[in-house]
Amino acid sequence: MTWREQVREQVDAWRRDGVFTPRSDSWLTGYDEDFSRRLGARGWIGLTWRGRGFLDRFVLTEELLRAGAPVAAHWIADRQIGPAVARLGSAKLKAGLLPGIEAGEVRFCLGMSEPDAGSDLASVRTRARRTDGGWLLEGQKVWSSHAHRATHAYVLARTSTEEHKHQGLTEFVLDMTSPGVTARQIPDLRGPGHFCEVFLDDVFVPDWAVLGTVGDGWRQVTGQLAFERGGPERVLSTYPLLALTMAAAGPADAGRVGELVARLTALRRLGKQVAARMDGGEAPIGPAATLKMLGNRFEVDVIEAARAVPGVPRAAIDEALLASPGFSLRGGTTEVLGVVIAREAMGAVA
Amino acid sequence: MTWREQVREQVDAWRRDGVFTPRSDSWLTGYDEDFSRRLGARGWIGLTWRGRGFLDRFVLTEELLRAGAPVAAHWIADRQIGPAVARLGSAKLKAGLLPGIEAGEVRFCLGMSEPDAGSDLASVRTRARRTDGGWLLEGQKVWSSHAHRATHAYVLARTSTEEHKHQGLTEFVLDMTSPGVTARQIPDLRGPGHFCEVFLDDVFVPDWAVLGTVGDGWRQVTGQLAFERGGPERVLSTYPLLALTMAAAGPADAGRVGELVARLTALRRLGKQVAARMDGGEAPIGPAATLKMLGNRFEVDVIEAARAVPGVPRAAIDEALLASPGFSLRGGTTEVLGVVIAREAMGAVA
Amino acid sequence: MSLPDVEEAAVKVLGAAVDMRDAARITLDQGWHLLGVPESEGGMGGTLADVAGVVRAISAAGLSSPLPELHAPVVLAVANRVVVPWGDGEENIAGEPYAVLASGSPSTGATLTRWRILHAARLVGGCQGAASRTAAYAATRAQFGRPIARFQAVSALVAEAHAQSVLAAAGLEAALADPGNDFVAIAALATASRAGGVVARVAHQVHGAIGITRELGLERLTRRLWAWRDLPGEAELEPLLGLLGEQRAWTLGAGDE
Amino acid sequence: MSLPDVEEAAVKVLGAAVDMRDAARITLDQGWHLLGVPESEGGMGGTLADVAGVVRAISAAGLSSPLPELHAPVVLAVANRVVVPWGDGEENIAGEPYAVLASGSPSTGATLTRWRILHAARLVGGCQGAASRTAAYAATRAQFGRPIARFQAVSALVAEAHAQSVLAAAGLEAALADPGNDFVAIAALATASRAGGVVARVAHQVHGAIGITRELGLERLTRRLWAWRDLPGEAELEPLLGLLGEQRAWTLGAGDE
Repeated sequence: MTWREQVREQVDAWRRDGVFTPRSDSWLTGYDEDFSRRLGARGWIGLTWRGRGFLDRFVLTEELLRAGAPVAAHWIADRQIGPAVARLGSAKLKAGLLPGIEAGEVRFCLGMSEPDAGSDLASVRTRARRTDGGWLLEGQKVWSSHAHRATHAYVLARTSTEEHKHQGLTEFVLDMTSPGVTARQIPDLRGPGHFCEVFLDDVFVPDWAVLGTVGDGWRQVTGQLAFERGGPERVLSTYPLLALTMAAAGPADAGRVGELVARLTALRRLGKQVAARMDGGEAPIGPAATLKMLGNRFEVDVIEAARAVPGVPRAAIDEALLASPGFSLRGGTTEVLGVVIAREAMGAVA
Repeated sequence: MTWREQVREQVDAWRRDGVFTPRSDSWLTGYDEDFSRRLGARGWIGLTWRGRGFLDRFVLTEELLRAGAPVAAHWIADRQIGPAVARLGSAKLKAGLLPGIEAGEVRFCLGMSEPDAGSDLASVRTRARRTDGGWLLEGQKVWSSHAHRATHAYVLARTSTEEHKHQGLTEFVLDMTSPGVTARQIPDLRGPGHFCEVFLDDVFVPDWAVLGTVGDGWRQVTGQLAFERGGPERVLSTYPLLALTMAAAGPADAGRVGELVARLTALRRLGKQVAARMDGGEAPIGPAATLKMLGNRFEVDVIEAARAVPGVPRAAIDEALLASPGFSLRGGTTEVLGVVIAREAMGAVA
Repeated sequence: MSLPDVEEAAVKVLGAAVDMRDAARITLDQGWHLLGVPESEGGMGGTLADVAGVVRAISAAGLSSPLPELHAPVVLAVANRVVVPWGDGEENIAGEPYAVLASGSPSTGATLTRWRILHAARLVGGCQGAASRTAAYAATRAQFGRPIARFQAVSALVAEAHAQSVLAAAGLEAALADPGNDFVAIAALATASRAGGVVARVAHQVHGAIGITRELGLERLTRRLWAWRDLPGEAELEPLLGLLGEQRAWTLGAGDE
Repeated sequence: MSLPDVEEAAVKVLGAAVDMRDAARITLDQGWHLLGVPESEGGMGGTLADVAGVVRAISAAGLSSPLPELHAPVVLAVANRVVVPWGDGEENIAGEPYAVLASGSPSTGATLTRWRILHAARLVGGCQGAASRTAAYAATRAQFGRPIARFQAVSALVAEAHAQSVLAAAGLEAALADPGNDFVAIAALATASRAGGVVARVAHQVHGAIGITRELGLERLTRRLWAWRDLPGEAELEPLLGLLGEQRAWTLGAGDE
């Protein structure tokens, strides 16, 4: 049995047994701590740093997203913080975090964006002041998904204000139960919301919880972007709706649905290429940005197609619609991606 | 009989009698001096300055473009140079030009763009030096349609280099038979091509052939843009292909064609609104830019729809395709229009 | 009351509605549905265009009202179901009620045409509200040290939202100029439905994360646009126009000369 | 000759062809169609991917060659007609010949699949050629005092052309990895056809008026993209994928693991 078949069999069984109900946008809004633990117990979290690599993770995540499985609780840890800790973390940080991530017990939220900063990550104002044996963090983060129930946070903060704004940034990992951390949900168009504000009021972070090198945060975080942008979740957020659309489609819809099938085939191959390059030690920023731009467009086009095919359940369309404004936000807006891709295109011809 | 019915009856008769063969892009590439004289004899050139107004011209041009009639020879004169001469020209210029334009005998080309200048009209380098009783023009123009067979040219030239680049520009009208004028066709993807280069080598233009005020050319030419952008030719370039597509369409194509019909209905109303505002003395730059942006998109979408409907003649599709790169060029690129429209949008809310 | 007064009052009073039931009650209480009904028939006088103006103003403010349905009570065929907008039963993505009938014949004739025009007005108002909020946001929101409208990619989005809103309004104007012509009404509603989808998408794109929050209130407009464009929108209407033939289709667009 | 040598030679020699008949003669003379044919069958050895590489290189240079048709001679159903690409008779918008048969059965089976893959390669090459010319032009052409690539609206277009070209190449890679699977070939060709249309449009948009001129030579790429995408492109192919069902469609995209 291939790896893909193994995954599929297990995921199918879980679905049949009612372990989860398929839904669109499951990687962001399908939050289920038990399900994450189940995956952890199966050994399926942390493949990339446990000797399996990105291609195996690619197959696993494709199948989980296809099924609309609730993978949000461990997603950030598995996708980008785990790999960063494994690569850059101190021995103590690794020992303290990786087993918990792998078990689905350690759940990360991202503290990158700040109020008024938007896509301009370099304008971070959260300060880290030196203190005995570590740092004191002071500031506010926003658009941090599931922060109110995360166990840990990744935080980008300014450790020096003397240089150009791209310098003097440092990456930290902190325990959400530390004194001084407050997380508050932001109600959104779906209700209570996954988005949170996080307030940091002199939160102590020990030296061993600095990720990588002090002051090198900007270079490190932009390197992470390929991990953040280049995964199948940039294409498959609305796959459960596409599956319903395919089931409902008749001959009159064949052209419309067929266009999506053709495009998806190429997009998935592109995702596989990105994973293979990551396995080769590259950080393929250009291809990852291309995948995200085209993938986000695909996710929205699925909704438009579903609307036109009679018999697709309205609730599934609406669920995807309400998620849709978020697709292009996470990990860089379309405008930012356009610049990254154009730069690659011009580099490619220079 | 309404004005529209009168026009339609005459145009139908001409088509039946073989006076012309319908084609896409007829306002730019349907060049037929005899046809222009025919329209002139009917009194149908110069409606806007002859007491009829823009709404009547709107109806006339809609019907001519619907039929794919060859109106290119008099188009520029009727659309923008005639109105400018009527408004700003000296008595002598009016007397010398308007009767000829109205008869379809005076055919204008535009000398605006210059090599390397592209959309940046203000970077004009063609110089006009003062001389006895007039000006000597020296420079090069490009993308001047049908210049090799035009009787007259409109030329934007720099009469002073001392100010900001938006100042010191002046509009001239010149006779193409003047000594020092050379026009050369530029071969394009359709073959010999309507595009020309025009070389001006100390071409004398008398004072009475200055349009408006010396040094006020920038303000005047930007005022012209509403005339240049806001007409039905920004929507209907591929209408003859749409007509063939509607004829070939079966039930499977009804949705695709119906979308075009709905959109066209709104676009034509928007064109009518622009014409009505011009009749009211306005220069509706924002709505004209909106019409052009959406209209150009429509023209291209017609080609895409025609490709998908079996039975549409390939030659008609190819004719429209070869014309299509030009649609968005003439009168301001999509990028320039985007800025104009956004400015209007933000003004509207300020 | 003059018409602008009615529009202003409608927005003000409906803005205080606690829920959709309340919005429906207010609409009836205020008697706005009598606008456009001849005085001889107990109405307030005025034209269909006047009603459409009130509908637009309500929608542009991100509010809901069954005004179109009070004027033109309809039963619709939507995605193979028979639906009564503002009937009791289910709720659309904007929280507005609708009923699904076990069986029943969809409306036809003049009432349906009037509803189509007023529903198009609803969408046009929503487009205008969302487009103008988007333009205002881009003009004031700063990023990388300047208003985001100064970035060409953002200004292209602002232009797109505005253009779609202008186009939808032009389609509505055509329908109002020829209110007995069902095909022009269909064209207007199909165009407004498509415009609604584009404007909602673009508005969120320009607003970024803040646009998703309840607090900002953009979602009051966009959820409505999403709901309205499928009631019934382009997918149901466009095929009706696709086989008219060139002659009839052209005449539609020529309008009321 | 090694493969890069063959690609380079093909571009060089075909670039000197005086017309399409000459291009066909050169292709035959050089024996490139023997690439991908086992040596035991009198061929040059190599894989279908090798042939596709040569086809791509030729197209990327804005040149025509019947290499795919020599490898996989086909009769196609195109818009209700039966057509032989590179047969004698009519000419497409790029000046390439094709024959229309009075009757005849379109090809099926392995030959058709191979042709689809190689024709997709033709489109991918054209996309890459046009996209990279577009990027190069935007990087060097100045307007309003700086390279036009610095305008976000232009850089978005450059990104779009590049992205479409990358996507089409990914589709082709999937087909080449599983060359016996007709559905992957269909998906690759449909995707490449759509990409070709977008790239041609965007390339012209970025180049402006100069892009239309013969002299610049962009039209050698774009006219070919327009011709190739309808031979037969997405309109004919996509419906074949639309009713596969979720299971089969998903397996297509999983590829060759």
